[in-house]
Amino acid sequence: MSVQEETFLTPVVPLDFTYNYYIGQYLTRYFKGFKEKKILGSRCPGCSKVAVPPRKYCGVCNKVMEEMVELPQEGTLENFTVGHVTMEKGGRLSPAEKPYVLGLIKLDDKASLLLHKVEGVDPSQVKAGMKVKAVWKDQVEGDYWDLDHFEPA
Amino acid sequence: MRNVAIVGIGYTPVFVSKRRDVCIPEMISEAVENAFKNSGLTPADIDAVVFGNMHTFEGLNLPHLWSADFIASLGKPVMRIATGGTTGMSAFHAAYYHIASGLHDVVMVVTYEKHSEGDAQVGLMGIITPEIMAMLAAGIDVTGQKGMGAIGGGSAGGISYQATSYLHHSGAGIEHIDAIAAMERRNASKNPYAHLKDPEATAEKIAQTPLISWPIRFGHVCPTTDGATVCILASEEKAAKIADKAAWVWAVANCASDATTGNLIEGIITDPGEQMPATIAAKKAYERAGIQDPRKEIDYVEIYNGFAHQTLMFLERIGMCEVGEAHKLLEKGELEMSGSLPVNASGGVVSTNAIGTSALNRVTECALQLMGQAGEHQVEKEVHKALAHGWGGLMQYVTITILADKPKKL
Amino acid sequence: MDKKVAIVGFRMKSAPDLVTTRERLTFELTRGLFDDLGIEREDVDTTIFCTNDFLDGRTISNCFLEGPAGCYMRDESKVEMDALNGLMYACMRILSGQYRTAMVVSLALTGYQVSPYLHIEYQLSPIYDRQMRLLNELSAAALQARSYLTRYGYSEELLDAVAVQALSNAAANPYQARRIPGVSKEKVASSSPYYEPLKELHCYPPTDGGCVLLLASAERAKELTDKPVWVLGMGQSIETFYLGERDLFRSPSTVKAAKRAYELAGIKDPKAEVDLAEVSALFAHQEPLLAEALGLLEEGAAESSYQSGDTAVSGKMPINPSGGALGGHPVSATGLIRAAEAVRQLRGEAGENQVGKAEVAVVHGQDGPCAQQNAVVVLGV
Amino acid sequence: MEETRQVQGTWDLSTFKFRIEGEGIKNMLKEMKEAKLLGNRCHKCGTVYLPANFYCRKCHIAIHEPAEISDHGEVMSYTIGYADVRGNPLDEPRVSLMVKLDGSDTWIMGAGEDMKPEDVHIGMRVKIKWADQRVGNLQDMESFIPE
Repeated sequence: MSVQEETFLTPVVPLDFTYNYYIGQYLTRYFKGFKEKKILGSRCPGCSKVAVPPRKYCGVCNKVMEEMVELPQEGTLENFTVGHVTMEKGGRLSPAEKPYVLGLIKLDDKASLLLHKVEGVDPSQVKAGMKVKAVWKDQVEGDYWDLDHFEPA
Repeated sequence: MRNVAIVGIGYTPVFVSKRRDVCIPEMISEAVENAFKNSGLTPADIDAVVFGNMHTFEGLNLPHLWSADFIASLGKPVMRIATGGTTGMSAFHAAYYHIASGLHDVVMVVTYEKHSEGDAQVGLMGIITPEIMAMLAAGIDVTGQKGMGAIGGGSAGGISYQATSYLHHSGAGIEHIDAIAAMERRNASKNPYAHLKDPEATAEKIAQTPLISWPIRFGHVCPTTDGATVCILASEEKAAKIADKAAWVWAVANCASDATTGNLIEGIITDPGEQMPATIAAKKAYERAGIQDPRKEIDYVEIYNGFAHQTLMFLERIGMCEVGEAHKLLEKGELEMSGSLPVNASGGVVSTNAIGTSALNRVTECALQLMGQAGEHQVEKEVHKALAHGWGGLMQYVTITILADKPKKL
Repeated sequence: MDKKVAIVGFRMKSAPDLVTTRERLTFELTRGLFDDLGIEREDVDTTIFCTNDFLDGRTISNCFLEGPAGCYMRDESKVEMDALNGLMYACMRILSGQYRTAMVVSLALTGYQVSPYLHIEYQLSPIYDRQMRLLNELSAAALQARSYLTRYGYSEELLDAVAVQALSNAAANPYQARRIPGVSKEKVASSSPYYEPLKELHCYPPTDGGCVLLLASAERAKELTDKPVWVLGMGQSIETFYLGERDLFRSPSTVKAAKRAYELAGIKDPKAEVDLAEVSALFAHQEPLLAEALGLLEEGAAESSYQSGDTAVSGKMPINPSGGALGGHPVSATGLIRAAEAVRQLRGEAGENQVGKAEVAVVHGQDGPCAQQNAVVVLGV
Repeated sequence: MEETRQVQGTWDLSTFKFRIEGEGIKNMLKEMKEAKLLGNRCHKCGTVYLPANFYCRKCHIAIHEPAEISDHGEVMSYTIGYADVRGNPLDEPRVSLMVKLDGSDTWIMGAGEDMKPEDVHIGMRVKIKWADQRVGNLQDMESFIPE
């Protein structure tokens, strides 16, 4: 069934569908914490694990994580990757202007790891186990990027 | 073959146009919590989960992954089913086969839609957008201003052609569509999980809503709803242990027509009024359930009716009455909760449409009627056998489920 | 499952860019399958589609494929996941006694038409990950790769070794999309860096392709083929969505899925009883990681297993003799292609890539970021 | 519970490169310059497709036999539009027809002209009104008019 390219129609679809997501009760609490430069998590009444950012359910215990706890601003870099590419929306890859570090950060032994940018360190010098601390924007507004990045403590 | 029963049902506390207070998994978890309350089961009792919704409506790919922690599914098999409007019932059928195959004993079906976060119109258009764009390039005018552009001539789209065809072949009039829409809105007012409710609805009131595209009026069209439904199924042995009351699956069946195969012009819709898949699927379901005369043997029907005329049309297509008879039954009051062939006591899809749940709600509503748990919208007659109908795909796919108040003799 | 359901035939096709449409590919594969078996569309009792709406750029993306798949006015459904789950659903339908034959149809045109990474992008949380834009399929996989290497003290060369083995196998397999002749460690190691430690040739390539496969009850299988391949067991499981709560170096959901599949298949010691594995490893590190979770490799011994050739076509536990997903990943169809590749092995039809003894094979399929959800099927003759 | 904020996402179909079947429609458009309709016929069951299809959905075989189709046909269904696609009312009602052309087993849709909404009915005979200047595009078929 091999056929020529000309056989096909190749329509351009100039449509980008828009979605508007409600962030729900728990992420709302997280951002309220940001307004006071606090990192909040929700604690499971079953296994006492703390989810950061907070969410309603602990899937392991099937329990509602009603209790909010404040986490320290300093933690350990548990795992990291150095990005040499960036992925645009829609999954297009392009080379990064310069290498950058993404890290999974442990703020507390009971807390889930938080994925964030790690700056202020040469990517080739990054090591797992490094101590890192939160760096906030000067003006916090209760928004995603108030917690701007982590840097070596 | 094993017998399978419905042993638990959970809805979100409300079905409304916008749940601004919760994110998607938070909303779904409410229905899961209610299903556990309703059934007395715990997450540990669940062997497997089947999950369904229309994912382009919310722009989420395989949303069961994000929801996994909220639906008591960790460590369990989770299967995602998606067949369009029928998704809820297709998911139910998958859960049925999980158990009928002998591989699992207790399976939970989770369905939802949060229409307020997306756009159902564009989501639906997403089915055929590339074809429409190709047609534009070929000179079609999709606004229907002139030439070969009349894709339904308005926002009701191909549905209008279906309704016209139905009226022509049945001898019914637009007043009957008004009347069935009014009946369902009245029924919805007695169902706490319905969205559009109007205890005072009349055919005359519906007839005052503007025409979109003859014979479809605004009053004939389903709303877009936020909500989630969960249904727990169990094998016969397990059901005996965990449920005082259960609704038993006697048959499941489906049939697909063809949306298009490169036939761009005709491909926009298929078989507008004929809906042969409904007839074929129903026939198969009757055979599997051992039903000789559905009109005598089936006491209650839930029809998937995104548009009001479909209640009447599909009753005829699935052989619950003769062609041309449905509107006469409606006139005589037989389709009401007090009638001899009560239909959509829940208010139907035309009153509540969180799409992923819509076809499952047809099943759960039949189950509530069979178990006598439908509360204010419980029908007057005794219900021993009930039929749930689902419709979707690109207007070309039908699912049927037959339930009874007793297990089937195997 | 005691030889109740058999795979009786398959067709598959992959390439970096197939000049075709979804409809044409579906028709070509299903017509070919029917011709192989001497059957017509009426002989297929039910069809399960596995396509993805986001990759297809359509809502309800299978509803244009019913005609080309031969199920016009017939029975069908759709599992919107990796198609190994579709195979499991097809088995359930046959095991219920309702159907004698069931076809699974899966395809994706992700090479030319759309980026395959879109698949994972739309799986991420729209209220957090998609707003932050730190996580994507490749950065997630890189974190998993690092976690795995660190945990067991493996060097990054393990990734090169896995990739070279997979890509060499793929080069000899006419069904694969990425066939690099004479692929070497140097070539892999010098490919473009994506997210450390992953480089281009450690990752699957964007691929167009599809697979169809027909299952039949034991009775019907005997009429359709002399070489039935039996579905002996299957299992599936999911773990938490949140990467920050997962031990990325292991795959507990694969362990659970495999346990269930082995129980059903009556396999007590997979290392001794399984002859080969076809694993949907989308990135080099996932192949040993998943093979460990499947109980086929000793935990922590991956580096020596790959160096000693144990996992090669001629080794004692061949992993992905087909070349696996590093040779081609038409998203959704990949797990089903793994099953079809296992069938080729079990029938002794795998040509250059044929392993010595092939009586029991393990097939794996995955969904979700860092293989959040895993399906395992055991096949045998 | 309290209302929560919204964040956006999109599904960008504009980034997709779609390939869809086009042989049948391309051939049909070419012939339309001559005011002719070209489809194809299944050599096994005789089903006629317009535009031509590359396979027969009933027989599940590849098909190639061309079939010329009449520009006269019968109304299978119709609708009268009162609102545009966004739901805004139209200045005057608009007739849209679904027509099965003689000799074809599929149907096409188009605007109905020279007919009052109240006169339109299923089974009504119509024909295509061709444009005077035809360019090989769907606008060559201007509308359906009574036979």
